[in-house]
Amino acid sequence: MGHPSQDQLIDFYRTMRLIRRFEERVVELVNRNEIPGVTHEYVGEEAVATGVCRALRPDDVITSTHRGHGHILAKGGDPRRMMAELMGKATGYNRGRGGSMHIADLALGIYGANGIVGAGAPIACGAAMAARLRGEDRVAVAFFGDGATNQGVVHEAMNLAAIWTLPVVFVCENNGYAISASIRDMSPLERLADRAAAYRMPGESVDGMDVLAVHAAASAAVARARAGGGPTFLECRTYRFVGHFTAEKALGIRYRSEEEVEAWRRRDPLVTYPAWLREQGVVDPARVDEEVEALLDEAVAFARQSPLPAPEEALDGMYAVPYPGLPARGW
Amino acid sequence: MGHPSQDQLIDFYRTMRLIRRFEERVVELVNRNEIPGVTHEYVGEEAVATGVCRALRPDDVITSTHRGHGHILAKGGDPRRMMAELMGKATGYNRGRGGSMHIADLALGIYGANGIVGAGAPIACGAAMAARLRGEDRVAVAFFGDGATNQGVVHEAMNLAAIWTLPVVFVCENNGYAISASIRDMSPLERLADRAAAYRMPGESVDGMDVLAVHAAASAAVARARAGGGPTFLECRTYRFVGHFTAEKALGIRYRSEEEVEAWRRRDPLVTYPAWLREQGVVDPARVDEEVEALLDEAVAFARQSPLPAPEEALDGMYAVPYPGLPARGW
Amino acid sequence: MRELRYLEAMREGLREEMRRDPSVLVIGEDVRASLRGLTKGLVEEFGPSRVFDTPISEAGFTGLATGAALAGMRPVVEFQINALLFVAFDQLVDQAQKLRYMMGGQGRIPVTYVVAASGARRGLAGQHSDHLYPLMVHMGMKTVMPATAGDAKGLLKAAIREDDPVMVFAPSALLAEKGPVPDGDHVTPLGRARVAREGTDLTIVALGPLVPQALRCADTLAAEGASVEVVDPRSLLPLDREGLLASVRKTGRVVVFDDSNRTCGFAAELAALFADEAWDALRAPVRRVTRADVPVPFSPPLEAQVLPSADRLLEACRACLEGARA
Amino acid sequence: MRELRYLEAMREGLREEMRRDPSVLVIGEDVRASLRGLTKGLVEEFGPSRVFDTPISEAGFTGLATGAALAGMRPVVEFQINALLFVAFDQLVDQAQKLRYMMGGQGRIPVTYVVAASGARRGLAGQHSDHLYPLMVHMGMKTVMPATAGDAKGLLKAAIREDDPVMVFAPSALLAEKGPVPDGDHVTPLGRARVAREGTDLTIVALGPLVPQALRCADTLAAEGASVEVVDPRSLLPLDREGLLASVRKTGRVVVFDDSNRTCGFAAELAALFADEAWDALRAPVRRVTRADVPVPFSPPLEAQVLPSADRLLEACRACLEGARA
Ligand SMILES: Cc1ncc(C[n+]2csc(CCOP(=O)(O)OP(=O)(O)O)c2C)c(N)n1
Ligand SMILES: Cc1ncc(C[n+]2csc(CCOP(=O)(O)OP(=O)(O)O)c2C)c(N)n1
Ligand SMILES: [Mg+2]
Ligand SMILES: [Mg+2]
Repeated sequence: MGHPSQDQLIDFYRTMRLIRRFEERVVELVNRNEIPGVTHEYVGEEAVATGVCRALRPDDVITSTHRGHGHILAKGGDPRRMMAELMGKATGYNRGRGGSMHIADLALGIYGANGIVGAGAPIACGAAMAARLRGEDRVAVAFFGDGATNQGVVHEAMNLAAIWTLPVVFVCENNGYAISASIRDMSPLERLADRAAAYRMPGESVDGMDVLAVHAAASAAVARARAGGGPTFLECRTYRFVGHFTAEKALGIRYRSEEEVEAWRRRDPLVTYPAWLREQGVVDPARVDEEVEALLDEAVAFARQSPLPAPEEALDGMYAVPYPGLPARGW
Repeated sequence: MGHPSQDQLIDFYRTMRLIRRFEERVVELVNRNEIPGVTHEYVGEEAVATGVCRALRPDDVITSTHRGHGHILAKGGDPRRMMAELMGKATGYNRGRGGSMHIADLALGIYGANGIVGAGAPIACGAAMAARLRGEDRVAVAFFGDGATNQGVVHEAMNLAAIWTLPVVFVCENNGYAISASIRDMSPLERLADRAAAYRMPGESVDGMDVLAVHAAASAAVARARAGGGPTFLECRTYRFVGHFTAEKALGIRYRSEEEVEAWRRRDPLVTYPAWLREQGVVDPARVDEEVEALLDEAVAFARQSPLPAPEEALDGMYAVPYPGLPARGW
Repeated sequence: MRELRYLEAMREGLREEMRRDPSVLVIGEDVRASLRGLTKGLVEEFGPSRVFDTPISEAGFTGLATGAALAGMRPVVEFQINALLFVAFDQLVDQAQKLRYMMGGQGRIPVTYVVAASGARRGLAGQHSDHLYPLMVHMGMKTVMPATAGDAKGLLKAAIREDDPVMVFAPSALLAEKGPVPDGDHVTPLGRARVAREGTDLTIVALGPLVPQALRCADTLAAEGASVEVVDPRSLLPLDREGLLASVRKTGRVVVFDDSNRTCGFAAELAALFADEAWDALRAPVRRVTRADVPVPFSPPLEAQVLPSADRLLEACRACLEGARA
Repeated sequence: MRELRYLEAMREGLREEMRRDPSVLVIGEDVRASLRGLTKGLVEEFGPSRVFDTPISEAGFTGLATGAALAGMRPVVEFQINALLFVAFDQLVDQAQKLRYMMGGQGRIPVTYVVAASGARRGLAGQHSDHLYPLMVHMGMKTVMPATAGDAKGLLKAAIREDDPVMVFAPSALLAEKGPVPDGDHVTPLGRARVAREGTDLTIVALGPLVPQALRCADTLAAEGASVEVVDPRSLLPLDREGLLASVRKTGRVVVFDDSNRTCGFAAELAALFADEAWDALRAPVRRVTRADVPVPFSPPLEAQVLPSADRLLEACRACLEGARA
């Protein structure tokens, strides 16, 4: 892919800023009870989704996680329909059926956030296999966390991708914790990318706070996959600046030191990257910020104005081919 | 453990011979319909169970597989009660409820054969954890095949054993195939023991046709586990001389070349080892063979003479604490 | 009509669908060598890019089939035994079955799962004899269990063409049974029960491997002067509620003869259906003859005690016909 | 009597059992920090060799608990949500639950599983709102679902002392509810239903999170002149068949108000039980009010439509009391 162009460099910032501000607005809306349920914010990890998804084509596929907003925005998801989904509106991506943990847009190759840790990995393999069998050169990316590396199905998926040299990139977002559990305690490995050797696939570990590093590593892995070179395991070392989910504060559980959080916050890509852009004289981030706010204002307005789905529709959409009496109602 | 004593060397042979002849009789009895259901014979792999279980103490624990007769005999299982179980008799280890795939003797630390590939691995970890918590220095061995290395729960078990430095030895019996599937096609690894590195545990690969090599490697792994040094992955390269199960012939499926089978048969431990013993002038194998036949004659006679369980008992034994109407009967 | 064995008919149906639609793939353990016989000859005819032997990674290849289906393929996944559904359970009921609804109706997931040797067969014991269709229907997965060679072909073809996940249970006990199979493109639509024998005094609803026994029981009762109707639902979800209710409303008496565990089993659902919607017509309590709620034991006399038996069915039917308690 | 919140009462019961028996361990995700609150303070009191945070390896640590139990420990395994049962399904129903029977009655497997935030809670959507007790009882696993603070403590303590695997469902909807909890060693035996309210005209069998709604419904109907009995089975397996049958035989009318999916759900089992064994006493069809068979949707109006509702219960009860069809 070579070096990112000026436009790409700006686009990286726009995307990261969009994710950050989207999440900050989500937190407000959750606290105002405009968004029900549970949301897992991506704050701090923006460089990962951005660097990876910007290495993809629109027709490439991703499978996401419970912490999916960043992946979906970076893959081109529409903030309006995302916000509407989070508010449970009929205009949302999932017509209100899914909420934060299930947002999907098959047309954009977004095969869904997923509420089950690790579950997206084999699904990504299947999308990659289909592409191969149909003679298309599409690639699939499976996003998952450090905690997910201990879920059996993720291993099974990596082995399947390896033996069939499927065009998959396994992106491990190592933010150091699975809720309260430190990966230091949950894996004997210093470097999670070393898991790759068990499947004879390349295992890289990059600084997940550096969008350029992530983009370069992801571009190489995607190119290899597209060229028929098979899967890669890409560990991105990152951190979440916030709780596991919005409600965590209320629980008052503690598992990270202030110092640790502070140390990582000093590497905030939303501070370091725009500073670098300014140095390079590439762009005045302020202008981008305005665009982003406008986009998000519109998204929130759109979501608020949208209607809730009609209760009578609650049983629609389960089956592509419905039958009388199916799905069974509860009375 | 140092070098095996004369008695041990003889005992190795007796055990391997017992397994081989036990299995040969099982095949006859299956073909005569005296044994119902499905049995998976251990013919060709005797050196593995023998070398490993002879490195264990009576109070150590093993979890076995669908191909369990060899493990159970080597761990001290009573051929009479095994044969009775295989015939579905009331005097069998499981009172006729289990059959070949479920034989267990908790008193001997045999936590059961298992019909589900890989399922025994975490159970072995639990036994090891209990020993540790109770301040006992017992060790647990999880037997599983090459095919099982692709089952997610086996990875989860290895990781648990690694992070908690549990006294477990993961013995992978690599006989090259999972039914018809060659491990060459099902894993990208040349050496399955390389999976161990993903859990930062030692991974050894030994000649599974050489009982002395297996015993030496197993003894080292067991000693390390007992001393608090944590788990080991021990690959034993072996081969099954027969079909996946007794009925395979009837299916007429083919997946191995005659040459390959012949090449391995030439390394038959029941030929090479007694020859070596003779050279060393340790023992006249013929005498051992007679003892073994006598033991098996008695086992078969015992099983044949034993009564079938009474149908009325069919619902007993499911719960340690029964309740009226539980388990529900079918009418 | 020509006669085929159940398994042959099913294999013919699979081959026809693979010829008809290049997006149909076969994925599973030992499907090239064809341990179970369902896929025999397929790799020879269609090649290795249509027939995939998998590692022992059921959750993995089940999820892979879901992803491939979302991306336009039509996988047929073979499971060698029911227990494999346990290992792949999340990917089956929590992913493949739920995704479309959770995505708000986006996409299609046309995956067919076949348990190619389902239920008990002499001596397979506790982990190789389960019959798990109640778990699948409880989670909303379309599920069929053909009882004849004709339906084995017809329902498998319908399942493969269905644009949703469908689980097909092929009972071991029936695989070698011969039966008439129509020539040509024989497709049996989902959601229609089959009246295996007509009668007026009592309805036996019999599932899969139990249908032959139910028919023999009906003969015995006929000799005793009772006219017994035997209905084979064959499509468990969607279920032909109207067809089943019509039979029970006609006879006023019903015994459900089911091969799943008793508690919250398929017989429970049918009994609940009849006790509500056929209430006015019922003239006797709704009886269930099912498995006992224990793993299937190995030893033949124990196994016979635990599995649903023709004798118990006969007892239940007689009691029901007397309108008395057994 | 002192009042405690449901979750507090449960935590107290767990702490008492850990003090009483050093072989009781806690295993699960985030149990030291106690995401769910059930295990709060335990690692501080009992130390790290009694309370184990696990990796995200549900099948693995479920199997580990089985092995530890066979070797003499008494693990309490916490699952954060129902969906984790899917991931660990083989180790739960095909291993822990089956092993003792398959081994011919050898050994004991005293493991308690607690789903510490079970069922739906506003907006948790399709994979975090399931209520899977029908799957567990179908596979023969002992299962309880306390509906009150007192039973939350009493049934958890009984489950921990039981020498078999027991699954405990603690409904999210009830965790903050206050209720009386007897002092001292309060143990509620398995297999006994609780009559939450006495009545003579109609029985509502209400499950777990639905009990409070059922009681309100009974009030409403009382105002309309009907005397409604509300029974909370609380122990689903073993089930207090006699207790439930006694109520239904007394009232002759029954509505089952269940929080699981409809098809082959728990309500189906109860309806089948009544339609057979309370047949002579029944004066109206057995009605079920349950979840619809779809994943729980996210959006509040959709969610409300899919979950069992008090309005539907009221309708069903009125129809039942008229003896007419709804
Ligand atoms: C299979 C499974 N186990 C447990 C959970 C509960 N849970 C949700 S998120 C989470 C932590 C995931 O950690 P990680 O994979 O590192 O992702 P992160 O939250 O750090 O982005 C857990 C345990 C779940 N949803 N699915
Ligand atoms: C989880 C699971 N998947 C599939 C099967 C069916 N099956 C039984 S044995 C076997 C092959 C096992 O191969 P391996 O682990 O190498 O052991 P081996 O038979 O070679 O000793 C398979 C696929 C099963 N019993 N359990
Ligand atoms: Mg993490
Ligand atoms: Mg093998």
